[in-house]
Amino acid sequence: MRSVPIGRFAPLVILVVLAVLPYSTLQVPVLFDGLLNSPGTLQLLALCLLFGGLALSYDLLFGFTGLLSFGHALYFAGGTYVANLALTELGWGLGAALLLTTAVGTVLPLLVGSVALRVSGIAFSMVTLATAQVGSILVLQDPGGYTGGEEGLALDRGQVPDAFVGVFNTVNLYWLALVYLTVVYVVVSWVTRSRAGRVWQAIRENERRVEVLGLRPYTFKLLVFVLAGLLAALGGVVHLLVLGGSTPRTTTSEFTLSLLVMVVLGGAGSRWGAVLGGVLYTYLDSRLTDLASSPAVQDLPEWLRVPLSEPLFLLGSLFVVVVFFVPGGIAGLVDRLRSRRRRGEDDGPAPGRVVEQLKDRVGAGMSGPRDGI
Amino acid sequence: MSTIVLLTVTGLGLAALYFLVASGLSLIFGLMGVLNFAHGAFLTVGAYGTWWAAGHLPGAGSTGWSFVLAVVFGVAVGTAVAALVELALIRPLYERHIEQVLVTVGLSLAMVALVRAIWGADARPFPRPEWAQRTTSLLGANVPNDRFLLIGTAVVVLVAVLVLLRSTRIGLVIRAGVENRTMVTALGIDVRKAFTLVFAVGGAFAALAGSLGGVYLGSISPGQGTSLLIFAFIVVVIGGMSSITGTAVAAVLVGLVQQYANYYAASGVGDLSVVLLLAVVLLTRPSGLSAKVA
Amino acid sequence: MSTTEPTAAQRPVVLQLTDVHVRLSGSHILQGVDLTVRRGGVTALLGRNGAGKTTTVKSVLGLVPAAGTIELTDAAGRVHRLTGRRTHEVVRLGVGYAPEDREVFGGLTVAENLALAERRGSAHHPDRVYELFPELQQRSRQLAGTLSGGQQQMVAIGRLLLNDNQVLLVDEPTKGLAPLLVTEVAEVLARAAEEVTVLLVEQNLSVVRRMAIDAAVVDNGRVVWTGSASELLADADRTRELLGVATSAPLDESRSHSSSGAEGRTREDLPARRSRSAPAPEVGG
Amino acid sequence: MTTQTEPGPPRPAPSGGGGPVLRVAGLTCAIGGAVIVSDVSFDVAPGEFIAVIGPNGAGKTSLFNLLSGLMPATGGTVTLAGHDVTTASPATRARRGLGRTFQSSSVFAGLSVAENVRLAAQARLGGSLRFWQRVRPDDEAQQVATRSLERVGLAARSRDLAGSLSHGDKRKLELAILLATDPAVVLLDEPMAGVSIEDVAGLTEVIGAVHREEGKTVLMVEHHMDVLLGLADRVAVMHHGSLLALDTPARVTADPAVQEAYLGDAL
Repeated sequence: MRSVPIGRFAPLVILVVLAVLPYSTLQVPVLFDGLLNSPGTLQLLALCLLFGGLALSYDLLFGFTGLLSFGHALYFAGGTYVANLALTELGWGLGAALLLTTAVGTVLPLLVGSVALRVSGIAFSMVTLATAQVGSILVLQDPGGYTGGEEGLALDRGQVPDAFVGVFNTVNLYWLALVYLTVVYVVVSWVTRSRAGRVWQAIRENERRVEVLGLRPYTFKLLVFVLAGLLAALGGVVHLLVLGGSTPRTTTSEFTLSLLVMVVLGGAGSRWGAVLGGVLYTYLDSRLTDLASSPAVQDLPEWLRVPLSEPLFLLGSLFVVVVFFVPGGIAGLVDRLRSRRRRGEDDGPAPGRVVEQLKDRVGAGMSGPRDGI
Repeated sequence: MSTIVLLTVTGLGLAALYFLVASGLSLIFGLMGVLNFAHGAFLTVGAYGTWWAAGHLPGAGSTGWSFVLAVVFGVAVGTAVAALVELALIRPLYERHIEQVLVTVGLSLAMVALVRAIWGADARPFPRPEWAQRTTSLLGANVPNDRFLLIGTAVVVLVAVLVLLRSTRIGLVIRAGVENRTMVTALGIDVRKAFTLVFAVGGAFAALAGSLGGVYLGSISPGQGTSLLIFAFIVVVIGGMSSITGTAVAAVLVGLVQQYANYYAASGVGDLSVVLLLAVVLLTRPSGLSAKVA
Repeated sequence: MSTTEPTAAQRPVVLQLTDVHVRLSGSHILQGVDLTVRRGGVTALLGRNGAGKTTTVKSVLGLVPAAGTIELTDAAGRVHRLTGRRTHEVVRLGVGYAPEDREVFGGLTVAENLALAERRGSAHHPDRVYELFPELQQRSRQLAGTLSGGQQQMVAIGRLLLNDNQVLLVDEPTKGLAPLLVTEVAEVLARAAEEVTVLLVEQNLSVVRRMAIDAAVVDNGRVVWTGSASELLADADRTRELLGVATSAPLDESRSHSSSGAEGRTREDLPARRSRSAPAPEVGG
Repeated sequence: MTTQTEPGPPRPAPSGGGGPVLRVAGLTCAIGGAVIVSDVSFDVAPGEFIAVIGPNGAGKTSLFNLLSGLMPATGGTVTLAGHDVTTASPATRARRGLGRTFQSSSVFAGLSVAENVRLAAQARLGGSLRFWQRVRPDDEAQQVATRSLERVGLAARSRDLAGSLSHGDKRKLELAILLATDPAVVLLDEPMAGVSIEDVAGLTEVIGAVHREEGKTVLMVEHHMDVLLGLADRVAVMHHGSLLALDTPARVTADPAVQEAYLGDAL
């Protein structure tokens, strides 16, 4: 309880610091190339914040409810492509495009979820993976030339408010990403502490027990699936504006897997852990790419240079190391360091537990408990 | 008629590819409870191993027996990598399934990235033996020979796996382990040896699929394994998760549906209909087509 | 039953549990179990449901994480520490296990179930099992999952007899079996016990009475009573106190001494509307 | 104290007159050729307390699983308060007033004790889908939860994680969860298993009080004969998946067939 005053205000303090950050002209030598408020740095930071929010939306599914979806990319990609098509092809305004994206971002996960959630465990994961693959195929097939195939789809900037166009306005995109992250954080905080949030946690712990209490887990899982999908779709719109286009990379299963990596890295079931995981992953992904092309690496002997030139190799390896040695991710580590044994009611689940909990969902149905639960 | 023959044989060839990948996946899942995301990487390793051997390994090449040698090399590398992964990374996490799955996710990202770092992201032309490039006339259709190569290999592998499972002691251990691992250890059997074996065998099949997939597609790229893996996953789920015969049936079903739909509807519709097939099977028979091993 | 059983103190120890603790998902299930199993005959492990009998057996096999010391003394007098060993290693040292619910492999044939259990250099041939259970020989090619509960139990016990074991851990072998089969299983166990020590978890006290030399009673994760089985079962009060079941004394008499206070009140406070003339019980076939 | 369980005169019929609250007819469950529960039929009057006894593996827990919908019946019907619920989901049966506890305690280990019970209260009171409404420490569900916890004597531990409770306390928590769902028919599966002797009296007290004061219908599987016979109006004896007998405690315990099945033939 003693850490509550700090704990309660920490997000607010961080928000304020992040909000005023673009006014700083600091030079952070190793971490960032240019000044802190240079367009390049701000765009990287905007992406970090955006993926922090996206990772949190995934954690709502995975960490808080125990749903291992492999198709979260579908809703994010759906967001960028639908908004892009509305703006570029239909020539709609941003507001109308946002409305359409919201509608699609609700209906699409509702449709997929209502089918996928009829099965559980690995089968659920596979159905989500397969449906997301449909999205990926659709985008790459480029039906009617609408999606741009492998090239991606550039955004018609004429339909976007001027404030979000041009290098000088990168700061506005940064703030937009910050707003997105804040919205996701507030929504996730709110709903996980809501009446339904209690049920989600209970479903993660023991789904059949929830059923015996007279609640239909299906409805609750569908609710959280749609909510997480919608948050991801909105993130897609922000991604579209920050990048100035849609890229097919966001549709791939690899993209969903990287979301899983982010969440586990930061700590599944922890709000700030997931955000931190998303931020860190995105930052490393970008900086390691820069590092690979830097002279320092280019001069290295080949056996060192080659692996270092692929950020995903380093991130993948880092992830394996984290799974092995830091169960519960960063949040789990901090939790252990604080060694708080009892957790207040407003805290999320212990990050390490989530992964432990999901064991049964992935297991091969071994000789389990025999009396029904 | 000739179109139907060609489509059918091509669909069966694709099914053979899916089966090679999926059989290992389903054995690993059935016995160890691990959904192996690194399986696509094993495939990529096998494909690049074969490709490298054909160009660099003395005695190996792209024709006749020298191509066979190249494939043997690629499969050996794939097997070794799979066995190593099991021993070094999966075994220490014994019975911690979700962490094992996460490790394979990390590996799938890292290994594909490593291949990309070494040989680049672009597709490379794959050595194709001359025989595979020719066609054979079958019921009026000119069927490319590589289809027969794929189907023949898959049938041999299917028979070999069934023989292994049904008439060897290790097969007995695997079948029993799929039912109840704990009880197998309680009979004094170190079930982890079977784990390593199954992982290595699965890796070998995936690598073989990589080599033959290279012949079939004519080129290889680092991401090939991952996209094949997703269809292999679908095959495994439709086939009932841990059944070899179920997997074989599901592979044929998926391969044919995909080919026919792609031809008669439009390119890409085949992939969609496979997903639809998965949804239909899961909704009508939640445990897949078959729930028995072997 | 053998009439010249050596007294407990004379028989050498085969299995020794000292201060064994098991914690599972937050629950402290075994809270310092001390248990000695002596060579020869049957030692019965008794106790109420949920007292920790099955967990005790599983802790020996390493199927649950256990703290404390568990030692096996083989026939040559060598002492093996079992704690910390993996299950298959424990079994190879000569600990046979027939789990509660039998757990035969339903998708394997009877012959395959037995073949699986045969360890390298195993002492006996499946024929020995078939001699004991001729019923199994006829069904050797049948899937074990299609056998009756009693036949499955024969497979579960039969597979223990294929190897030379120091001690057999048998968990509720008569659970859910028809009376005739209970007798049959008990006979087989008795025959096995002539050759190898058996630690038997059993609820059926008549089986215990017929076979067990020693008995230990577990309650709340501790061994609360050890001694001679016949002594325990001869003392109805103690049996009821320790096991929560009435034995030879008629139930409705014995209850009047010890029933909890709730009983008396229950009857007196019964609301008048409550009825005994509920529909007549239909006894299912 | 006197013995109260002699075969007494039949008590008057329930004035409610609404027929049985639970009717089981020909209930059968066979899995892969093995018959687990075989043609079980009985009626339970409102407010009745039925003890279910039988040797291990006789099908008592399976019967409860069939009643609560966790296992599918392969034959027969289950009627709950006049509604056929044979094919209904566990959730539907729970909403129709059927509650149960589990043999192996299955509380939500990662949630606090209070949250466990709150969830149950919330399930009954409705509005669980309100993801926009934050949980308040003073709402009705919370009050019900607090009362239930006080009732079983766990109020002091309400902020602890349920997983950290002792076995006996988990059992009490199960009861509290059950109380909070306020079911008309209560299935208790060995509520005393693994509970220390001191706790048995307390739990018996709570169960007795629930039955008496709230007029709940109770079916309880239990091995503690003392507990059972003190509480039960009728005793059902299961054996090999069948209902061997269902009668007053005194008659059942005097039945030689029951003695043989349950207590062992040699005793």
